[in-house]
Amino acid sequence: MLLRHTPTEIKEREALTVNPAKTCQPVGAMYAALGVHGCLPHSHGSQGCCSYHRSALTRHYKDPIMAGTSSFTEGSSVFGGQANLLAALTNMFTIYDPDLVAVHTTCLSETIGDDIPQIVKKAFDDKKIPEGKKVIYCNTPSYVGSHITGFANMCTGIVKGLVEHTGVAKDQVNILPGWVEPSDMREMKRIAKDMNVDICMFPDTDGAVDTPQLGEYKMYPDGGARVEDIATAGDSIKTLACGKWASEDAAKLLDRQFKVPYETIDIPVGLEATDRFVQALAKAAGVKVPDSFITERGRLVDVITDMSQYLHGKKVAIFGDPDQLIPMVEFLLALDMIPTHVISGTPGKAFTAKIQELCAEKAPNVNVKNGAQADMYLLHQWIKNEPVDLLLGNTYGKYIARDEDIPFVRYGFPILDRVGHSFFPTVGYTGGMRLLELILGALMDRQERDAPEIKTELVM
Amino acid sequence: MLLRHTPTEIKEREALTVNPAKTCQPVGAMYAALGVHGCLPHSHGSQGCCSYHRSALTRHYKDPIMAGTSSFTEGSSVFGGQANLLAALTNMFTIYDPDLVAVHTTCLSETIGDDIPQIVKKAFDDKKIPEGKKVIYCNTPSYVGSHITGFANMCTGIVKGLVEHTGVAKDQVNILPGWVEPSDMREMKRIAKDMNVDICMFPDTDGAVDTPQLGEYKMYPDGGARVEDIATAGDSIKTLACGKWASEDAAKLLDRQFKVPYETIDIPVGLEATDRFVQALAKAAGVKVPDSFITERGRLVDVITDMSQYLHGKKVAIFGDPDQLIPMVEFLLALDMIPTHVISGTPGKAFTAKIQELCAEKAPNVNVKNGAQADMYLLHQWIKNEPVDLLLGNTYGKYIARDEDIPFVRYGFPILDRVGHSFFPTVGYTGGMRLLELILGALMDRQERDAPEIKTELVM
Amino acid sequence: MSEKRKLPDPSAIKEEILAKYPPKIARKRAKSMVVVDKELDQEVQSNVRTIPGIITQRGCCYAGCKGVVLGPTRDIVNLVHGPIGCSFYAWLTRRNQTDPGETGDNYMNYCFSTDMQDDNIVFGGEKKLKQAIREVVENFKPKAIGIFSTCPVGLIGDDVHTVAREMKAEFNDEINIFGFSCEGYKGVSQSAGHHIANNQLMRHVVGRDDTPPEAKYNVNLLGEYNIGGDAFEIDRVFEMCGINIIGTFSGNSTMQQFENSHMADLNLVMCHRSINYVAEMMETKFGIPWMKVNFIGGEATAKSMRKIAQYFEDDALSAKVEEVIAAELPAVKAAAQAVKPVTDGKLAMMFVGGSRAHHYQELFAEMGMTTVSAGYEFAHRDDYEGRKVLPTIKVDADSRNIEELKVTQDETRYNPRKSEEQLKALEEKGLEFSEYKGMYNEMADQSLIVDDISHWEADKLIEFYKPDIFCAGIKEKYVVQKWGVPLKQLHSYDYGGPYAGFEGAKNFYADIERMLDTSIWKKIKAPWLAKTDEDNCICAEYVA
Amino acid sequence: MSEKRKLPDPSAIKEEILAKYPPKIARKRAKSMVVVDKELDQEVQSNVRTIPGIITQRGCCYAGCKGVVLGPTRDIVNLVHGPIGCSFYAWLTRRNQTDPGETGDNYMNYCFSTDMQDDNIVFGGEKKLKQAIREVVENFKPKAIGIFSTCPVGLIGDDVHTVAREMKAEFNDEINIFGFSCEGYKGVSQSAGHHIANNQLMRHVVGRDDTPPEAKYNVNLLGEYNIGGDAFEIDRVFEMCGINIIGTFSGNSTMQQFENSHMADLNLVMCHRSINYVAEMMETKFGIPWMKVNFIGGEATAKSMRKIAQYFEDDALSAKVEEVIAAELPAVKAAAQAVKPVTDGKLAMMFVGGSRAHHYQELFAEMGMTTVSAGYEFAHRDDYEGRKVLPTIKVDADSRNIEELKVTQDETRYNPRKSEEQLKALEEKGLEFSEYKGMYNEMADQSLIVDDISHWEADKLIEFYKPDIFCAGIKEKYVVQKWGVPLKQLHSYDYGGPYAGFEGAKNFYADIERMLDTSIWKKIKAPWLAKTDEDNCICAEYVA
Repeated sequence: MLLRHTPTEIKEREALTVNPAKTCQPVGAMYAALGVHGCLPHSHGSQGCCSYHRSALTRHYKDPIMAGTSSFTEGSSVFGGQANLLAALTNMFTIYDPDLVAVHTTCLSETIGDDIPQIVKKAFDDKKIPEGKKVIYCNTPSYVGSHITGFANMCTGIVKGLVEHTGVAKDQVNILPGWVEPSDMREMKRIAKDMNVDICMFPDTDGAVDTPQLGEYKMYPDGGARVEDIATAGDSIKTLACGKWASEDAAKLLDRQFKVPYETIDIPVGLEATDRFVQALAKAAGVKVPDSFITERGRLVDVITDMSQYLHGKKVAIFGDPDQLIPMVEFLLALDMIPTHVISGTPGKAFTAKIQELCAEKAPNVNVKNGAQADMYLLHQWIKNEPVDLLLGNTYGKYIARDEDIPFVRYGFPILDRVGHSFFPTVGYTGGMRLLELILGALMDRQERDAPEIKTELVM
Repeated sequence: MLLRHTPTEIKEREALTVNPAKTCQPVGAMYAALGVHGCLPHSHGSQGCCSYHRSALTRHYKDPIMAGTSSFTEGSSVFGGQANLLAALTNMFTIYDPDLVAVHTTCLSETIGDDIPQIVKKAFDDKKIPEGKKVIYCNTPSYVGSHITGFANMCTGIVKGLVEHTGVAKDQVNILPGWVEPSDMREMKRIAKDMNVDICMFPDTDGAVDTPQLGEYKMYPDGGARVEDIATAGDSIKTLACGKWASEDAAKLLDRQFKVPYETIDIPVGLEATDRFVQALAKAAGVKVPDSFITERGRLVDVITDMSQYLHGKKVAIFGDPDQLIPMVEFLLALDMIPTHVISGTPGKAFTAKIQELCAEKAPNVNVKNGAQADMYLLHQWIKNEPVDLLLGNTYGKYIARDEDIPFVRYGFPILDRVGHSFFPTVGYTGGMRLLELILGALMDRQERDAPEIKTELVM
Repeated sequence: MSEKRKLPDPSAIKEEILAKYPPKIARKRAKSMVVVDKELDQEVQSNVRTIPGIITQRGCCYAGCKGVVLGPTRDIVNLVHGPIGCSFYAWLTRRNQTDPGETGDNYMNYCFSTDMQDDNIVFGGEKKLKQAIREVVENFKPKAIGIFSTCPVGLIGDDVHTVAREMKAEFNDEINIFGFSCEGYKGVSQSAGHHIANNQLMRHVVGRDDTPPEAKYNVNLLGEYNIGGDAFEIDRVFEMCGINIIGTFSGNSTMQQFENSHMADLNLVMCHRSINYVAEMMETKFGIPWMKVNFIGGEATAKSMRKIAQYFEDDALSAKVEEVIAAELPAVKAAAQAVKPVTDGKLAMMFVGGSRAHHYQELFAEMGMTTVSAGYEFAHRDDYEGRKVLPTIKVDADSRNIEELKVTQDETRYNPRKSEEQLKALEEKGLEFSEYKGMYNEMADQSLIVDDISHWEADKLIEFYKPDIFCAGIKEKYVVQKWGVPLKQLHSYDYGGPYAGFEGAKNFYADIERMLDTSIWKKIKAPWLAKTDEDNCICAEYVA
Repeated sequence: MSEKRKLPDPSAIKEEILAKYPPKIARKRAKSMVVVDKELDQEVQSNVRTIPGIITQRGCCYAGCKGVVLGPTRDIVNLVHGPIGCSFYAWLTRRNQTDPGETGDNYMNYCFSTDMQDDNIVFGGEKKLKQAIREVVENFKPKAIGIFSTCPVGLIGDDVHTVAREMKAEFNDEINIFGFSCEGYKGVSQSAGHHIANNQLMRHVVGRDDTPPEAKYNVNLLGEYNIGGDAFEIDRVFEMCGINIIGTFSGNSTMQQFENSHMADLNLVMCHRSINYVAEMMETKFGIPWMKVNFIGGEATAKSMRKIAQYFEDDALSAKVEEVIAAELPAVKAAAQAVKPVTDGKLAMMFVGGSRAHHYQELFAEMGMTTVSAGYEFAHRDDYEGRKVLPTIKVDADSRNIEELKVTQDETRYNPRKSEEQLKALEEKGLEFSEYKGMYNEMADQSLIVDDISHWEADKLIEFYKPDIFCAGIKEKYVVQKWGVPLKQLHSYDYGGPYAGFEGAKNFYADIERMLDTSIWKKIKAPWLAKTDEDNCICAEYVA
């Protein structure tokens, strides 16, 4: 066994986390910053943080992930990181010539108490920032929340730093996509386009972390939300914030600061969340949903009606991030699958309540936990106590899947051992079909693997 | 073993076919006819043919497949099927009200020698065909060629029956997509659209055999090439015939009859075939290839560069239809995989020559055979003699895959035990990424299955 | 909703359906669509030609012949003489399960064909057929080879029987080689093929092995095809009761079982349509009585087992059977009760095959479901009205040329298992021999029987009945489901099963409950279109 | 192309690179970029701070400490005291393979953390750390627990060493619990962490078990991390030669091996940078001499094995070693020859770690490839220039506060394995003790050494050299490949390996040949853009 020390018996823990179902804030801030065109993320802390976050994102996307670091030494941690950040800003603009730098903090600079706004102001005052270049920032203390919190904080940082108030209303809808794949953001834009709705989407990592192989490296890829577009977000009709955890804060700020009303909706994963997304977008923009969406939707429904027998009643264990898990659990229920164990390391009371509400009718006994000690060690123990037919989660899930011999579908962050997630969306009706294909593939492969020769079926 | 009577030793056969890698003509004619909007295919022969073809297509698409039959009795086979066909036409137009009926023959009516043009003419003369309705037809003797031949013949039948010569040149390119999935036809249309090229594509089963679930059955779905559009094919600039086997005949007829020049190209499966498709389309329409295609292509190339280590040198056995196999083999070679055994039941000398030419440099020892006795029994024996790392083919391949424990990717017709093929294209650059995801998934799942715990990798 | 819905009168919809047809066709179809009124003891027109152009469920003679007895038999090579398609489409597409063990012969996963080409059509295919048979022997050395004729074979005059004889001789009678003249155009449906297959079975197989069985009670099971493992479950029940099944025609079957089957003392007929001939012929030739049985449904299974015990007139056996029923039936009834909250009062329609459309009504009834309309795909009048009508059935042109094999008492081996008196005595005790009462008599008044239903008719009836579930085959499945009505395939069981016997009944209950209780049916309509819950999907009101 | 290309003079490109920098930085970086001219016996500035904002390969002190000796040791629970990320990112991301057998302890697939929250930062985290340790014991009962400090720990004043002592006492000294003050900000790279780890290893582990080894020849392997199974292959070679490895620091390692490692008679150092301290301290404390070895490359492996045999001064052993080499080396050389048609004359660049950038040059040379430019990520001057410069290295502020553990002769257990005279004699025979000559001396003149290379520098050098292959880590991989230049990861081996020893060399040849021979590199440019073959991709001319 790979996880041979995981016992069936569950002991209460209050201090120890084993095999976390989350990581810390800065990587989220870095990912969000990569969703702005011409932006160089910067990690204000020790070198290790930046190296770790770049490595994690690089392995997940198999694509270049660039970022600077303040390279703290013991000295800086004693005297403060101002000198490092000032030097870093100068050097980055001189050597790497980004349009803007997006600074996020780390547990180190947070513990020291570096005042980023003041330091950045000084950098401008001291003319260390070239004409027309920008610096945005956010605080991402690693000891608060999770990687999702960091993403949310950088979204807020983007609003703070880039959105302007022109007063001229713009007939467009802001979409904060939440922490989703570039493929998902591309699909959301496709949906808006097919609905003839002008949108302002940020962050947008489409074309930023899934760049083409052209024989030539571009440090600032063609993708990413344009600074000038983001600037207009204050003039939009409305903001759709996809995912309470990742997007709501930025939406609230747009509301407070620029009077752009917002609606928090689920990331459009699965049938019903996509229905709500499409309708919310139509409502916000005052358009009718085009008939082509009835067809798209109908195709997804058709696959479900056709294949329901392979899904119905199957028990599922799933772990990941709240904004993904909520619509995914809703989708599983629409497939008559049974969410059995649900884990997220990301804190937030609303989560368990929401999952329980969704499962109340069809899976009242669902095990759900998030936040402190809601880790994959507990998930594994739950599975040992109540086995499941399918495991959904990031690459780390494969250790459990192998030990317990459970069909496994990779979903979430990070996916370190397969390709596809950055190219094919899991959002929208089409994304729902992809999820179905993956889930059905896993379950049907298993049925065939376990079938005795007598029961081998040609047609399924 | 499921195929326990298949010996390693290969004995020459000249009369016996075991586990065919083809079926007979009519099903192809039926599939092609379904690619015309408002068309009801009709099988002129015994009931069984129609029932079998409808069942096969239904299982492959998990969607309604409608067609009529002349329901031959012994009497009709003695006295000829004219009465049956006349009655059938009357009844179909009366009861099912199609815009047109597409008649294809069977070995029975062919052996009898029923003269379809004459019978159809009589039907019109006798006013059995309602005003404005059409009847098209083709001969599809089951004892000639294969299901692909039948598809090709109905394509020709469509040209014969529906294309008109208006003399008014039309700034459009005909695309004969060949026997591909509705998803593939949809993708080809998407490509043309993004290239700003007007096309006339037929047959087009997009929206015809992958219909949405709307709670209401439409006997004639929204999809399919429109009769009035097909009519204009004679006015087009050029015809791109995808697949020598499936599309060239119809293209030649368009040339002969309407002076529309044609170019026969491969179905755009994989990198290079898609390059040629895109360029041919651009050339035909006199447009530049938009930059977005450089990005699309670059994404595919990027996945290949990233994942090449899992593909390089892997031996592949593949069976199916010539038009698919040729570009697929070329794609496998571009991935540095080694086509090792290639089988198609469809005859045609050009095939083996083409495969050998493609493999000359990188896989000179490729086993390739098509036509008589080129069946899955031989393929299986070849595999027993020279094992492979991957098997690509239709659902019947899973019996070999299980017996020989070979990773298996479903590709071709029919796929009776999985979904996805009708929703996600395998053509174009995006289709190439899907193929890669499927192939990599199969190979990497196997690596993980076979890896001892010590060699289990988190990152791949 | 526990009380049954009163059946609506379908007369009006019947008229509406017929109105669409040309008059001649309307008149013909009217005779095949019967609004049941048992007072009238109605006739159900069946086994007549399908009208050209009508979209039918039916297949051909070849399909029936290949499918019925030898297709599901694992140790014979079934070589199809014809173009490739006929063999290709019959390749693993019926779910006859078989258990050859680790080493037993099993050709059922293979597809054999002469793949006729145009020159064979022009110059004849016998030479190629012979060579193909030689190659079969060279590659596989099977015990037996069956040759199936497809449409062109008869027309070009290939004589498969002569070829079979010659090849049998060429291999010194060591391989049992015989042919079937089952060209697709023969008869009006698969049924003709069943008949042809059964004739050849009697001619070439049954009776070749006189080895006396060791068991005390020996029977054959006729017309059971082991779809989804039905026969395995039935075997389980028989074994528990201590009754030996020599041969199952045809499921999990071998040539040897057939060759020895005439040593049984009783023939049990499941699918009357496809195989009653064999029962008849075995009685005439060997003196084996036959009874109709039904293992679809818990009660039905119990009833059938009791009848069998009764036949053998052995209290110990009857006691054993009661013991088994007592052990098995309660769980089945409990299972039926368990699904009723979902199934009770729901409506079913079924149009399939030659017996399932009848048998499964009982299974649905056990769940509290009502069959509002049903019909066979390839049955004859006796399957609807009962064998009593056999004498009155007029043989039309299409049936006339299907050989009626005349068998006579076997000089040496004829041995009536029961004397006339014994049989009469048993009949007085309620047993029925050589009898089948048909579907009609078990259908509720005002229910609608439709033989050889067409797409147009099915469509209209769905609109009219708004059934909760529709049973048919693969060609109908997605059409019906597009209406938002779940379709249960009764040929393939949708790749589930077994549904026979005690375990099977429980499986069926569970599958039907699952289908009726599937959430997606309520989510079909896009919410921005949905006005009221009620029109979310046309079936919503029933699946709620 | 069999003759080597003459190395181009990189002086101009060096200037061009520096020109982009602000003057102060240019001056500093200039000292770390050395155009090799061995006549001058140049100094390579290294182990100095990375300039803030420069995009570096380097990680932090914690990464070095966790990664180097205890991370790859399977039977200790490595508990990270800090926010979740530090532990999460170090979870299974280094490919240290380990073989615990069916039942042995193995915590390497687990990730343990105190997941510090803001209140721990405000009020201190010692209480939570203690509780976490209790929960580790309650859940896992490990032999040992290591506590790793992350950035905030030092700042808020949590004393992990005191906590370790107290908890060790709480569990009656039955569990070896100790801590590491390896906060991320310490030092200038992972190197500081290695040093801290090594100190604690000497303090808390080495020497706890005096069990005398049973084997005749006992050594330790230092600085071998069993990436991709390297250590397994080395073990194979040692076993064949009859030499026993007591402890490998650290690959496939256990606490028990370390505790007993002071009983070895010779220490072999693979990665000089990460672990030479341990070799030094073990010599001082226990009298064990150490030699630098290299198992990367067939010849290198043979050479190292010979040196070891020589050290033990036993002809039988030397004979055995020669026998093994004779059995293994020819196949390696044949493999090298086999790939030369593809590899010969090709150019390589490598920037990685603290020893691989040196060792792998030899492996490439065996394939006829030239290393035009190389550098370390976290090395010190002695790794470039050789230990002879140790006395002259000025300790700067960043290194000064990394503890220099002073060890002295162990009263009871100090025992010089060789007398001064013996060592001198062996040195005369060509052995070198406590010596490492560094990378510099093996690089060709006019090749370019770059320490702590930055993204900007790498980019420009690729443009200049157009290398056929580039070796670095995951952060560089896809950047370099976007240039059409294949990148070989020398940290993770791209999930391949082993590359050490005889088998490893063959694997490496094959992998490099595969990478250089991959077709896709020639198909990068869209054909409608491609003008000439030559610009199909910038590397085409070399991979042809």
